[in-house]
Amino acid sequence: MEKLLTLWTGSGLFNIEPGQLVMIGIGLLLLYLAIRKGFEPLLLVPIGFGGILANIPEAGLALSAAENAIHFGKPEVLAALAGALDVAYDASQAVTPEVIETFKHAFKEASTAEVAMANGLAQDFGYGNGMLYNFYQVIIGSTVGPLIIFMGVGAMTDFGPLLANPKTMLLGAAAQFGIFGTVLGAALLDWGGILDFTILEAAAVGIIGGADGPTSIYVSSVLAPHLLGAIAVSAYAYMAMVPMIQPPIMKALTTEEERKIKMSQLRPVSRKEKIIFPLVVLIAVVLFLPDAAPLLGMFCFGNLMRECGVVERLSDTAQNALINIVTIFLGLSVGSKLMAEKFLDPQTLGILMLGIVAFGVGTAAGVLMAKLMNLMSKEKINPLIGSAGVSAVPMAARVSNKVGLEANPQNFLLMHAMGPNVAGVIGSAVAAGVMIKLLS
Amino acid sequence: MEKLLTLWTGSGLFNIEPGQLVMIGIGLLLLYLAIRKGFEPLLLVPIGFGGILANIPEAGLALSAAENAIHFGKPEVLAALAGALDVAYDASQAVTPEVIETFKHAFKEASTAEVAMANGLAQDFGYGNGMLYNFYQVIIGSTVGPLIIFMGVGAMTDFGPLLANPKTMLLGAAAQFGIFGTVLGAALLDWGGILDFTILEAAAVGIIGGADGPTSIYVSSVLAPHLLGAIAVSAYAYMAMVPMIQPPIMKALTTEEERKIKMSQLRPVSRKEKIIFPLVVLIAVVLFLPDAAPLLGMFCFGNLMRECGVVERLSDTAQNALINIVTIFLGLSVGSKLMAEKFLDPQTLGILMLGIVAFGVGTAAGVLMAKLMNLMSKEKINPLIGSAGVSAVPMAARVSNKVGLEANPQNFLLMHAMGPNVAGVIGSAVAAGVMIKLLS
Amino acid sequence: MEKLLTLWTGSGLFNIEPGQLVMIGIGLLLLYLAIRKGFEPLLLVPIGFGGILANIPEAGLALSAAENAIHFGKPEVLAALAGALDVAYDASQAVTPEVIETFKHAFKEASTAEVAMANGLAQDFGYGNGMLYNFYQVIIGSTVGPLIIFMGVGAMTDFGPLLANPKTMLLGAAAQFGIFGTVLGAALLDWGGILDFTILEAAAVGIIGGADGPTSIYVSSVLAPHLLGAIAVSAYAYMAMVPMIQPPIMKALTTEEERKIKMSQLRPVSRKEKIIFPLVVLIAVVLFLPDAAPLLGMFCFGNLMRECGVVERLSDTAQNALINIVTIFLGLSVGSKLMAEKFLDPQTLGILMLGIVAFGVGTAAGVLMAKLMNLMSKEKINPLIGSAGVSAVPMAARVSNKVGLEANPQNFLLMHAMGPNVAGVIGSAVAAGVMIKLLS
Amino acid sequence: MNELMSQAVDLMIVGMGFVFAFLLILVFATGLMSRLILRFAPEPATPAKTPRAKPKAPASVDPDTAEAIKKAIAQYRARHRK
Amino acid sequence: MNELMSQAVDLMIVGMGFVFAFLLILVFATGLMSRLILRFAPEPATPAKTPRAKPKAPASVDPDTAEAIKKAIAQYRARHRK
Amino acid sequence: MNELMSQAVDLMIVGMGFVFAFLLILVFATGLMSRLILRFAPEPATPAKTPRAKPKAPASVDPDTAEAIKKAIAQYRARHRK
Ligand code: NA
Ligand code: NA
Ligand code: NA
Repeated sequence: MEKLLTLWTGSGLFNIEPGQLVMIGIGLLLLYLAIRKGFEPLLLVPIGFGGILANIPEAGLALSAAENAIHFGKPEVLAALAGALDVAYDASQAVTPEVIETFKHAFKEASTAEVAMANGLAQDFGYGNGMLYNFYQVIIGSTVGPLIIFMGVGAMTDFGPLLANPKTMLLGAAAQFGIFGTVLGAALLDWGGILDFTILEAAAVGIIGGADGPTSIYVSSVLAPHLLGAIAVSAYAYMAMVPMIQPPIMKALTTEEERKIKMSQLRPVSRKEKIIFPLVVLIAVVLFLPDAAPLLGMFCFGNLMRECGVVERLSDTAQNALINIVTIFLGLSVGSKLMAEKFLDPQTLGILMLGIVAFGVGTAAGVLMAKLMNLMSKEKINPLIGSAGVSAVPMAARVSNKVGLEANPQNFLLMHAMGPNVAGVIGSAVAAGVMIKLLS
Repeated sequence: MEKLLTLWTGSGLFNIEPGQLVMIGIGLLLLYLAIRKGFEPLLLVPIGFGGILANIPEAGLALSAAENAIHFGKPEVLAALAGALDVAYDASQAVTPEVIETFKHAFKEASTAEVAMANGLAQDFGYGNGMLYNFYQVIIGSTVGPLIIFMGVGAMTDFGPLLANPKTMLLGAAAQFGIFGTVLGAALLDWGGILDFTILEAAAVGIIGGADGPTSIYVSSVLAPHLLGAIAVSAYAYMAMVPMIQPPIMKALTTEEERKIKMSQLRPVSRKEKIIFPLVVLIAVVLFLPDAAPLLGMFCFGNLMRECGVVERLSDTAQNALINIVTIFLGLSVGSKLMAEKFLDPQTLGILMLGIVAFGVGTAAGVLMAKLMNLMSKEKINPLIGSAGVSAVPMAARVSNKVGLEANPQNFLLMHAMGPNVAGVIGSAVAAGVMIKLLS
Repeated sequence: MEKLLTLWTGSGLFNIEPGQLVMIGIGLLLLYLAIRKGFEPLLLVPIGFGGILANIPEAGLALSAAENAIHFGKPEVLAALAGALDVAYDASQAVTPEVIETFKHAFKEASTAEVAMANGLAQDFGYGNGMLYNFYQVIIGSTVGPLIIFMGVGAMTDFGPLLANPKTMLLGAAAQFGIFGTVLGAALLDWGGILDFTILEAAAVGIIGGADGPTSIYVSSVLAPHLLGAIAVSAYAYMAMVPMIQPPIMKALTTEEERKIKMSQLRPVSRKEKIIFPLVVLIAVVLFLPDAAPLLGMFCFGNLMRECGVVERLSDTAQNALINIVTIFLGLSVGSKLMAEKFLDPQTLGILMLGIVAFGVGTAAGVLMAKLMNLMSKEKINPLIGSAGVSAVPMAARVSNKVGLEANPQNFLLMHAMGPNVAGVIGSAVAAGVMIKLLS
Repeated sequence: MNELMSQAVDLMIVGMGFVFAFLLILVFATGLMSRLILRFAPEPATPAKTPRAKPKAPASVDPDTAEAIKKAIAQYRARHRK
Repeated sequence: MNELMSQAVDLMIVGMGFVFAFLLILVFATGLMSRLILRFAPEPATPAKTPRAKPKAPASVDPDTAEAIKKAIAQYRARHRK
Repeated sequence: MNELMSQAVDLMIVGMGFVFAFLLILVFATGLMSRLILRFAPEPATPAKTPRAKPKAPASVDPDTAEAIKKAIAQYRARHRK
């Protein structure tokens, strides 16, 4: 009977908190959006599922061994942890919620060495790191996951359209206004007393405007890991909603005439140009922004493997087995950051609001930049391809094409929009490097 | 000449112990069974080979750096380790076998922090972790290996037959009697003074009755890691022998009439049901047994990836590249637990004996449950599908089909047996969760 | 403005050192050789690219967290590290280049525990391990990378030709003279006062003569990690140059008559022989050279998976997804050892010189051994297949075939040369085991 | 009966009870789910066993074609995977 | 305007400036590279979009053949990957 | 001759000796194995080079078929790997 009691008091039904229920609902909603609505399913299926797993009561899948030990709060365990975490507690004291809170706080503030010691002690008492906690540490904590995804994206990217018309890179630069504009937006919310943000948090939120999943995860893992869940969900959700977000903005900022502009066919690009281009980007990184080296280095490496033609088996693996494996665990790891106590916070609402602003601002900036370039250049470009500069490859380029076809059924903008589209990836990575350089 | 002597005194021929010879023989036997007899080759080839590697004299492939340092027993190294492991020893003392034994024992009992310190010191003296030791720590010690396999199994599992006839799940429940009956059997052996088991060891041995490889490895790595080798070998070997173990029991417990029962064709199952089912299982885990969350969570995640239809590239990777990679290292890691001094123990013989009992009891329980259900329900089920409840997917279902065809050449039970077969996987994982909850 | 200054003083252009420029040039050269000249592209593309990444100024991609912290040299950080690394320094002292040098030196000499503590402290101050440093630790520092590659090579190796004519194994033995001859060469350079080598360094350099990439990386990571970059580059570059290095030596040491010797067709080899052969090799390792167990164990395991016919999905993964993934990170990790301050050293020049000597000596020894065997045996072998004993699979065997065809257009030596070719792999691994046994 | 025995008996009772309870709940939950789906979101049904993961060998490919294709695949793979 | 605001404004100015500068340099460097290649190492050009990574479905395979091949591939995979 | 020289000479003698000894033993062990298998467990022989791992391109597939198949494979992969 005592054992039955153990099972019952350890069950989810007995322990579940309202926040966890809400988060499980949010996880199911993400799965619904991914599966039925096709919202970036490759990431949102693992993220949504991971989010549910992270909120299973008592399972502690997203917690470290020490956090699990603190949660269960046995006096002798806490007494052992007290030494490692420099908390005043001995085993004869009652374990009140305040004591638990003190330990949790001390663990959050602990140094690397203290964390290691506390986790070791907790393991000696039979507690283990949660599965999702381990995934997060290995894949995101080490920053290796987003970088491998970026390598795979590089191996899938064709820079041909960009090389045929390099000046469209400026559209990819302009769209990064979405990033910095959002930082400003977060600062405004803070100024207005509506939400609190530090500059690190504001910058991490801003990266949503980069419209690039791995970059968002990388930057937020460096600048504000506690917001990673909300930022990644926001980034992927809005990327999926690009076909809804962008067209009204694009139409509002352009005339029917402009939307009908027909662009001349792109010149063919030689294999040599494609091979050397990633090296040119790399050299630019070497000379001007070493802090973008991990992201852009891996991206260029992936692209070089793709184009050089002599390592097809590596390129194939980078585009398939490797990126798929990492995607599974990256998604689950992001899900681990959807724990109720971290996610259900006014900041999350702010992040979701700012995210859509970010996409809108980036879209507008891209379109306006294209119009500005038309003022200064003879060879006109269709301003609709400016919106593709936000990245969200290849969705944003497809949106440009679709809106273009509405204005002129003979006008295929897809290839022209691919240039700013991939330039937007580079631009976001550069912006990420600048923010990491200046803030961390 | 001195160098020749070093080579000779360091050679296997000079150092090999009888136990190691026996274990190499057992490794070769496992390879023979796997390659010639087709005994679960995907696991038993790596396990057998790993077992040979683990028993190479002086190579220490399955030992940690500190254990290797202790094995070679240089006084100055032992003196350094003495501090970390809290052993009374200084470099001037003679290195007797007892001293070595004391160090080995101290290392086994050491805390996480002491182990880390001792391994660090040993590395400073030039000793390294053995290859298999590293594999074990990363793949099994972290529990990640069995979980990834389980995800892959989930991605390969079709719940269609189960959904068409959900009440066959009860057969999968009944067959878990094999697990708990074996725990009782181990307790009986202990009571009779024949072998010694703790309750943790008895439970770990019982899991063999789950007839599921990754579950067995997961549970024994948590409850009794020192028995993992024997348990995994026993589990996989008997799974391969299901076509020999089950039929006599099935025939003994059923009449010719019963074996001829023809079951109506299964109703078609919609895609939506298949997509939602893993989520239903997950919610049940959330509510009732959080301790089964890692195993069943990954299983359901794999199945959701398979069925949702929008992440086929992830599902494909989970079923192929990823599960294959993990299988290779999981097998070698299990092999690392086939070291002579750990495996050649009366307990191992007991585990092998109890293992076959486990399969027999599970089979019988499944068949009897089917007969019981026939007493209470109008729609008869063929009791031969009850035996498939032990899991051993898909072997046990095929056995049901084959024995059924012997009784009635027109009676195809395969699809009907797949229901209890996959239910058995869920049932074992639930049993695993209960045991971990109550004992660890 | 202050922020612009931060960007400028942190840029590569501001910080680049001549050595880094040279190394980036060398990285580009390696890429050129790999892509345009086809020099072992699977390894040299990642190595070359990794070499460029490692030399990006200020990015510290190949440095640990503590090394990065030391590089930036903030007084309060150095003061914290001073305790962990046992350096006399307090935060009020000026940070002179000598102080930085002292810290660097102390870190290099630090024990495992001190390194862990220093890295932990650096992380608390916001510094992180460089991406390439992490790759190196996981893939090469743990020795797992070369071993997985070796497993994959085993899974791709067909021992048929060797089994049909086992005595050609002696050619693979003779060619290892290239290894030990190079060790002697390094000792001579040291004796002559031209370069300094320790015996560990000399042995690591010698392994280039094994003409086998993973073996070279494995041995140098064990014996002399600081030379790994130069050794690996040298090994792969000369392997690619085998068609240029070998023919003149082969022709100089053989008469026209000898080169025309026609060898009888190889007997068919049964599947059983192929299955049992890797186990025979394994047993020989067990009995005679446990120190070769990691390398040859994984090699034989790969080959057994290939030949046993019951684990094709594992064999397929070992030959494709797994080896490709590891190759990518192994290459980048080797590249991390191409940092200017480590690579631009007279020793590197010596290593490049000795490398070509190694290949020449190995080639000559193989050819001469074949001639010696012809003196003692009735059944003549074409001495041109002796050169294939250096390994460099399958390039060296193709060279034997090509030179043979020049002498006699009807004489196809390819299959005959495959025997010594794969024997050379075993021979090098044995030599590696001997050197590790005697020296480490 | 020593302590281990009583622990094992306890474990069996609680364990089997729980396994049955859990799967019984699942039987009902699954049945409910299926009924809800059939009522509120019916769809054209598929056969109980979707052959997606391990497709069976079809009978309709004649051996010659199969052989030719197999070789072509080998050729393709040899060329593309090195 | 509080400190966060001024930091954000600073970040925007410096950040956007740098992003534009970096991509402008890249525009020129790319153009220069292309011209150098076209002058010193011209080659027979390929179309702007190489379809290597994601080959499109060609129209020329009739559905029956495609079906037969698909089955054969499934057969092959079933046999070889098991 | 300094110490390093004598160490290197030592290493060469012991090393080459051991490599030869090891491979000689292997020559005999392999020969013995082959004879034992041929005597006690003979089997229908296969050619010395099994083409399993890297199958050669066969001559018997005409280019048109090969092309059609290649496209079909591409189609298949595009559909199934996304
Ligand atoms: Na972007
Ligand atoms: Na089971
Ligand atoms: Na060699």
